Amino acid sequence: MKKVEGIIRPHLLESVKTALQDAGVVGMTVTEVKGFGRQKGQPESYRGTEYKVEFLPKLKVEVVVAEAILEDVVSAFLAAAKTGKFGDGKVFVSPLDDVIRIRTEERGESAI
Amino acid sequence: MKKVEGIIRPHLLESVKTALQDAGVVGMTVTEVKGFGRQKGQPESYRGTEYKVEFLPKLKVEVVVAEAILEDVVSAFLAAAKTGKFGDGKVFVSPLDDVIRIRTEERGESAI
Amino acid sequence: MKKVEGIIRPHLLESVKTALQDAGVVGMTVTEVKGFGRQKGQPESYRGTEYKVEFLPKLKVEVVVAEAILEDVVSAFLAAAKTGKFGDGKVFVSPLDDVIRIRTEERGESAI
Amino acid sequence: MSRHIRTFVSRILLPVSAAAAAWLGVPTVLEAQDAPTLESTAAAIELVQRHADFLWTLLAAILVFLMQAGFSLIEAGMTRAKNAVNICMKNLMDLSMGSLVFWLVGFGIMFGPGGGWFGTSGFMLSDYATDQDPWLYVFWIFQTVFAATAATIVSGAMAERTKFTTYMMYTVFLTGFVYPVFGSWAWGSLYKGGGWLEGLGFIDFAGSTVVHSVGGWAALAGAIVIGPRLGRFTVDGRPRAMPGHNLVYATLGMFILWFGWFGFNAGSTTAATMDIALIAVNTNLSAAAGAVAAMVTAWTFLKKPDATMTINGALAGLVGITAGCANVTPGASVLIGLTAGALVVFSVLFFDRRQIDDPVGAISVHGVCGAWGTLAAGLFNAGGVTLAIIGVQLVGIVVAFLWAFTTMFVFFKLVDMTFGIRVSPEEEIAGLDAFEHGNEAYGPDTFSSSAAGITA
Amino acid sequence: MSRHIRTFVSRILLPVSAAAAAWLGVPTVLEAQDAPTLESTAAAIELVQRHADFLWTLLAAILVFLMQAGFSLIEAGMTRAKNAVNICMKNLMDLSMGSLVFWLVGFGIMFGPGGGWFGTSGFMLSDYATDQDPWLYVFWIFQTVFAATAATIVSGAMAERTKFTTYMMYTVFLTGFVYPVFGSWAWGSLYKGGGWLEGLGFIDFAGSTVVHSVGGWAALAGAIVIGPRLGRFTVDGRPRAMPGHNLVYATLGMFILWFGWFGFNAGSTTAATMDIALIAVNTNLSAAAGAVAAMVTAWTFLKKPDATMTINGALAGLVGITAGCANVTPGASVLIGLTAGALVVFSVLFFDRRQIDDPVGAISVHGVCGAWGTLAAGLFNAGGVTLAIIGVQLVGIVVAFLWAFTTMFVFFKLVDMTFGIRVSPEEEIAGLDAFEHGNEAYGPDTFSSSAAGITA
Amino acid sequence: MSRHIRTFVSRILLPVSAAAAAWLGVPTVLEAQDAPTLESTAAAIELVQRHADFLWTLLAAILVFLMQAGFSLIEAGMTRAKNAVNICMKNLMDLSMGSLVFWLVGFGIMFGPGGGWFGTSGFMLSDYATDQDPWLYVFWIFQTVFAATAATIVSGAMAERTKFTTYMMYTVFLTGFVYPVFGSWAWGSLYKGGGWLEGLGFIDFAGSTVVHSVGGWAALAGAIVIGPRLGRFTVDGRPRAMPGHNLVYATLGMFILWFGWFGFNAGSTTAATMDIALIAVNTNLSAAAGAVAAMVTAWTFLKKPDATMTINGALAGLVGITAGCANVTPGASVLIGLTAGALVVFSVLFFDRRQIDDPVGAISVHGVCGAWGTLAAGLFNAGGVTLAIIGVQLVGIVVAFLWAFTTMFVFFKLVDMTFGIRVSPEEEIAGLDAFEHGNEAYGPDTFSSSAAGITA
Ligand SMILES: Nc1ncnc2c1ncn2[C@@H]1O[C@H](COP(=O)(O)OP(=O)(O)O)[C@@H](O)[C@H]1O
Ligand SMILES: Nc1ncnc2c1ncn2[C@@H]1O[C@H](COP(=O)(O)OP(=O)(O)O)[C@@H](O)[C@H]1O
Ligand SMILES: Nc1ncnc2c1ncn2[C@@H]1O[C@H](COP(=O)(O)OP(=O)(O)O)[C@@H](O)[C@H]1O
Repeated sequence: MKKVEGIIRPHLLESVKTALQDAGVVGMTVTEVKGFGRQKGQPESYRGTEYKVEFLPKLKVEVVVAEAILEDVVSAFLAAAKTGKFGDGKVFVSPLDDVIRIRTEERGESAI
Repeated sequence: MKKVEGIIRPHLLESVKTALQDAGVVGMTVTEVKGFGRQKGQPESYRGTEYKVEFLPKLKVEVVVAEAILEDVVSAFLAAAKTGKFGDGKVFVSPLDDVIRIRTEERGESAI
Repeated sequence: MKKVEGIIRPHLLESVKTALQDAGVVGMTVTEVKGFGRQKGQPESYRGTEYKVEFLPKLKVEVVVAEAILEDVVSAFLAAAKTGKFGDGKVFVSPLDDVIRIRTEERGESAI
Repeated sequence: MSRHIRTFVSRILLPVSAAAAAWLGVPTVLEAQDAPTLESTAAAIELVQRHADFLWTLLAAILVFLMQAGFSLIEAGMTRAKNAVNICMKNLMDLSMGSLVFWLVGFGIMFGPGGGWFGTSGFMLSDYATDQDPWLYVFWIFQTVFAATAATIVSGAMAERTKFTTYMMYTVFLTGFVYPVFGSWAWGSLYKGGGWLEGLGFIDFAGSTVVHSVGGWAALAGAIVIGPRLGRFTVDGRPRAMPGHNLVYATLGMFILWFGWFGFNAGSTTAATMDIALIAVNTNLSAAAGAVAAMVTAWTFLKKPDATMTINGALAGLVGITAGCANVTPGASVLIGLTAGALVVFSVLFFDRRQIDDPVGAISVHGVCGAWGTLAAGLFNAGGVTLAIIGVQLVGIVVAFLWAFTTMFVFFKLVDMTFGIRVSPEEEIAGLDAFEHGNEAYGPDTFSSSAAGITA
Repeated sequence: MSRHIRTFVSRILLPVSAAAAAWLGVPTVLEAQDAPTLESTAAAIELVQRHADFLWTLLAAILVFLMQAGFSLIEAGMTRAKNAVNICMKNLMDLSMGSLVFWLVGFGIMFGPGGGWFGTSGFMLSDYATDQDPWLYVFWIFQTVFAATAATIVSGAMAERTKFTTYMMYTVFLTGFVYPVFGSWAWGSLYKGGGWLEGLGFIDFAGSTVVHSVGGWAALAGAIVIGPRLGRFTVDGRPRAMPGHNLVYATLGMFILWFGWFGFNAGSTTAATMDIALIAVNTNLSAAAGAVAAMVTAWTFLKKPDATMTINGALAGLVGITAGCANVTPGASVLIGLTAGALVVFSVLFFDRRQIDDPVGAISVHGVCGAWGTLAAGLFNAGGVTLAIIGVQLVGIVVAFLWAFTTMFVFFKLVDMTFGIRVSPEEEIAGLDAFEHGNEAYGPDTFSSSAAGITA
Repeated sequence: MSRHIRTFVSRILLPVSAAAAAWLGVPTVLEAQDAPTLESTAAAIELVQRHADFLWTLLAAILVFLMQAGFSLIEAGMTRAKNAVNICMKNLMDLSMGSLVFWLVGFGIMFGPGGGWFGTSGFMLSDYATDQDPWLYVFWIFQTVFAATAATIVSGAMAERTKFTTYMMYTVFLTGFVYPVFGSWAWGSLYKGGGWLEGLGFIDFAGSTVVHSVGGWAALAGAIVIGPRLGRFTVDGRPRAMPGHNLVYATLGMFILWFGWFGFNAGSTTAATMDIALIAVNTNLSAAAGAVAAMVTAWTFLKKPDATMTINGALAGLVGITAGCANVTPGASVLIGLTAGALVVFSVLFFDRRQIDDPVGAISVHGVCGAWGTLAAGLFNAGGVTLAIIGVQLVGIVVAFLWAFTTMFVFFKLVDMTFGIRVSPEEEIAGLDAFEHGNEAYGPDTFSSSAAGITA
């Protein structure tokens, strides 16, 4: 089992969700985050003082998946979240020891 | 050391917190997240257009624990967050290399 | 590659950001979280009912880094986020299998 | 409108008010054709004064009207976000349903002639057909916004757990029966009715009892019958804080209520006289004193100058001076306000301790301070105070409690046993907005931008 | 001001109004020096009535003024947070630019004498120099806030996607030309103009057509030309919900509009007469009925009592009674309101189905219900209804549509082809606040505290 | 109230105002019993005019009253969420404490007879006992809301860092001493006082200097003494943006202020005369011009049409026309507003550069534009301008600065050295709401639903 975290542009959530479902994902957890990176924000100004918003709104989509579909999930992110411009985001894959479904107390893959 | 992440129903935070404390946890970090899964939201309608809210409010409770109490912590989640209905959430257990307490610069288990 | 998560005091984000950049970090993801721990909140009262806010506002700063600069990054957190008072927060280091940059589909260290 | 229409309007619908064309420069309040006589001049003067009376009474009604917005804001602000739409809808319906019901039956019961217990005619503004006196219209609108105010008081006390349908039944019952019946006892003679209470010389100039206590005691009945919000009290009965979601709304609501209250009190002269000056001064001083007293009381006994208590204090001062605003001195108004401000804080704590859950403090502000204000109108009577006066005031206070609390308690119990009065725990936890209205007060912006996360 | 200044003011600038010093106790409306005669007394009475007329007209204008705040709140509340600043700025500019443009040209076109098609003099309040009649001033301010109201209707319908510069061109064009020209046809004779439509006996007391339909049809033209918001409709054309970000704002906005509407309708007498009573009663009953009817309709056909539909219903009732508020009975007002409330719900669904994206329902509330109200003013005419009356009303309704829709459609098309009317998709997704104004409505509090995350 | 009570009220407390019963249909302004004579008729006319004067003055006061809500919203909106409760409480206390203090001492100092420097009697409305003239009451309430306005200006400039206790000392000092003393110099003769400044013929009809500059210069003193907010300027002194947390509040606040300003300016006639028309027109045109000018200036020099600057511009236009609203032409008003709108933008940038931190721009809007408006009242004087007039205006401007800035600077310094004026850095970072009031403006909804995360 792996945990896949994708940092994406907020307005692409809908298409990412669909792509992930097509890749066999049934559940996911989404968090509103602020991203800092190469992409630079629209320079804003408040009462004459200019400032750059360096922390831009992003969404973090977390999915726990079985090894089997890992690659499909990664490709789903690439397919649905890519615009080719700075700020598309990243996908992080990390190891996971165990998963438990609270409702049924199932453990492991069957709990995903 | 392990990191345990529990996705729970927001209104159960209080009981989960107590259960975790009983299991020996002293610190935790909570994030407001939106969950997508088997549980389906209350169908809403705005000016005549129906829609289902697919992303439901959940809380992610992160706890870093020593192997020793891992199982107690997992059971604490199961005991306090379970209603038996769709949407109770999941518990994820993942490996952790190191922990540092910023205030004291302690590292490892003693920093938890 | 490692994932470093630092839980810090919200108002120190600016200095932590700078310290991380000096350590060679180009990107990071920040989440508003609520922290529970040794630090106790200012007791509040609403219409005569006292209560302690136990979940205090914190920021979680996530950085994925190459092993090479791991230690510098950890020290950056310690240097910039430390006040010495309860509530300074923690740094968690965890393993990471892979990173993909969505925009370019690069994988591994080059994608960080 | 064209000149054509205007005169047309006057001719067809309204008693000749040639003045309507004053700005056209033609003489108007006097019949132009023939030379003015002393009599015609005298009549013209009365007419102009009458116009001023209409102006003031209507403007006062408009000010009171806005109090609905004030109540919506204060109630929404002192409760949780997940129920904000429901609160707003309840206030809107108090006004809308209330206006229709008061037009259909309420006004007739309150101000129609009747057997002394309540009026039995004058429904649907029918008196206009017989009298042709437009005064009925301006008086009706002034009284209608008062009725809506009484109704809306309950909304806050029963917030965050009451079924929307049940709430609307309540609104109809209060504005159509409970409020007008009591009103006929105290104010009936303001139009064609006449009640036993005013007959005794009961002093309640603008409604500390008639409007506020009646609403407050109805709120008490409701809060008791429906019980506290989930989690409001610990198992062992200690109150738990349940902070409102927007104190800026609450503050704005309070300012709007204070603003409208000038119309509420000074407008109750329903005449453009010099009396309005003293009334406005008293209203302002009492409100100011109430806010300061509540803040100091909270600071002293609850450690901090709590904003919600201070806001309640300003309203307590306003409710407190409502009965006596025209017959006490400014100095007395300050004392009345100070007392009300302190009183409201202890009252809120008292009901908390009795585990009666009133999210906005409506029972304390309107019920308790309404009673205090009615008593104070006697105690500080500038004309001097006698045991008789105090006695009558007490009778009014007690009767208001018995009438409003009992009828509403029975009503709520019956509704509870039949339709059910409270939403399901599941709904209460998720919030009434989603279940009752299918709305959310605050759109999940990220999740709605380009309608992501939503499937039609 | 010191006595010195006041009399100075009166002497220099204004027709002697000695009454200005009334409160000093000296006789004022009558020349003190010589004994009163019947004639001087009569004149004095007229003067006092005239003062009352000024008072009422100005106060009504002030009430209408606040409707700008109501529109801002309702529009901001029913759209998304990322465009809230832009909505507010558009409303502020409707008022500010509108006031200046209406002063420069609009008023002259609408109320100046002219060849029957529109006025051609009286720009920049120039008539005061000739007439020395301050009535011009009070009439001007009353008409100015009406013009601003017409302009602001469009802002909601084109929300979340219109270029700010383009919007301002529109505002100038509507308040400077489209609105005043039609206004001159229906209301010109209220001052020095005179139009063919009022000549036919067209009944539109306070502007269901002149103000609301004109604004509503302009909104329709705009919504069609600019097209729907990104993601508002699925590829196969089904509407997708795009919830507003704050329904408490929307509710407050609705209450403020209702409040201001009393000035809008009753103030249209522009005279302190008894007529204002009936008008206010009708206004309130129709609004109340509209809210109830819309809620019931939504409940029946859309399963839940949707708050935004109910809010639209109250406004629909207000727009519906605006034309006939002075020539129908209270009972008729209830019917007019009920119909408007039901109508607005179906109208909103209709435009949704036609894929015309109107985030706040402005087209349905102001355009459709404005037409209904104008027809109803004939149908329920207390003076009796004839085919002739209905015919004239229909003429007015149709002409308003043809004039406002056509001129604005052409205008928007031209602007679109030249400057472009719509922001870039990138900007629309990020929100207009950041791109058009460099602001955010809701400061990222964490990220701004001690200015973290910000580099000067 | 019952007829009984009304006449009772009149008899006991107020000069006979039989008109109070006008609506009962009985003749009232004339003594009914005997036939009208020319004299009685004349007296009756004066009485009706007097009623109109009371009406207008009270309604204007009520409009000005609501400005407190406007200030609360604009200040809360342009600062950060963590201090919103504190801002609201400060505004509420300016009004509440201010009303009490102005009743106790302020009014007497400003309008009581005295040695020419300030009044020394007439405290606690004591003059009523002697004169029995209710005019005192209506005049008092009008002046009280003015005093509260002056006080509240400072609240925004010192926002987000001032101790609540200290702030209340300031409020008492300003409304009880600084404001009334200067007021007595310029406006004393409006009642029983009389000042040297008005003696020179100083023109400040509604208070550009008396109210706004005095408040603005007090704000400047406060902002200097307390210093900038943490993080507002970089170590090398460059300003850093600290965006307000809700620009919708700020916009609503601006509209409410504009609304109230009609009462502020036109109400300053304190009489129902035709003068109010021109004053309202000038007020509206100047505000509109101010908004447009500020927007254009920001667009030109700061790249984008910044909403907060535009809002400041509207207020700048209002402050600018306050002094001359009754003695300049509409055309001049537009010029005054345009200038004020441009001026305020540069002024805000200027104080930023001097590292004087004024979160809402109060110093620029009220201080700077108040001075400009006072000068403009002379420059554009419709009665013609002379060096003498300009001279007097300049004297007033300078004296206002010297008096208000000096007294307040000393006061703030003393308080700082004794009690301390600023909260701890820890508190400033966490927000004043939690530390000063134990409240949060926006309840942590998730964490409060079913009171989770909270232990009683
Ligand atoms: N090293 C990193 N650790 C954590 N998050 C990162 C890292 N680098 C980038 N991100 C996240 O990815 C987002 C996009 O990165 P950015 O450099 O702006 O564009 P791109 O990924 O296209 O190069 C950032 O906003 C941030 O949220
Ligand atoms: N594969 C997954 N990866 C990440 N989060 C998940 C996953 N599956 C479920 N979740 C989280 O768990 C929550 C509950 O899951 P759901 O399927 O709705 O009910 P249940 O867990 O009772 O089957 C979801 O809202 C989501 O936040
Ligand atoms: N075991 C833990 N797991 C996850 N987060 C923790 C843990 N312990 C502490 N934290 C986070 O670190 C923050 C600071 O911890 P706290 O105990 O309050 O002070 P300190 O770290 O200085 O001892 C907490 O608010 C919480 O967010």
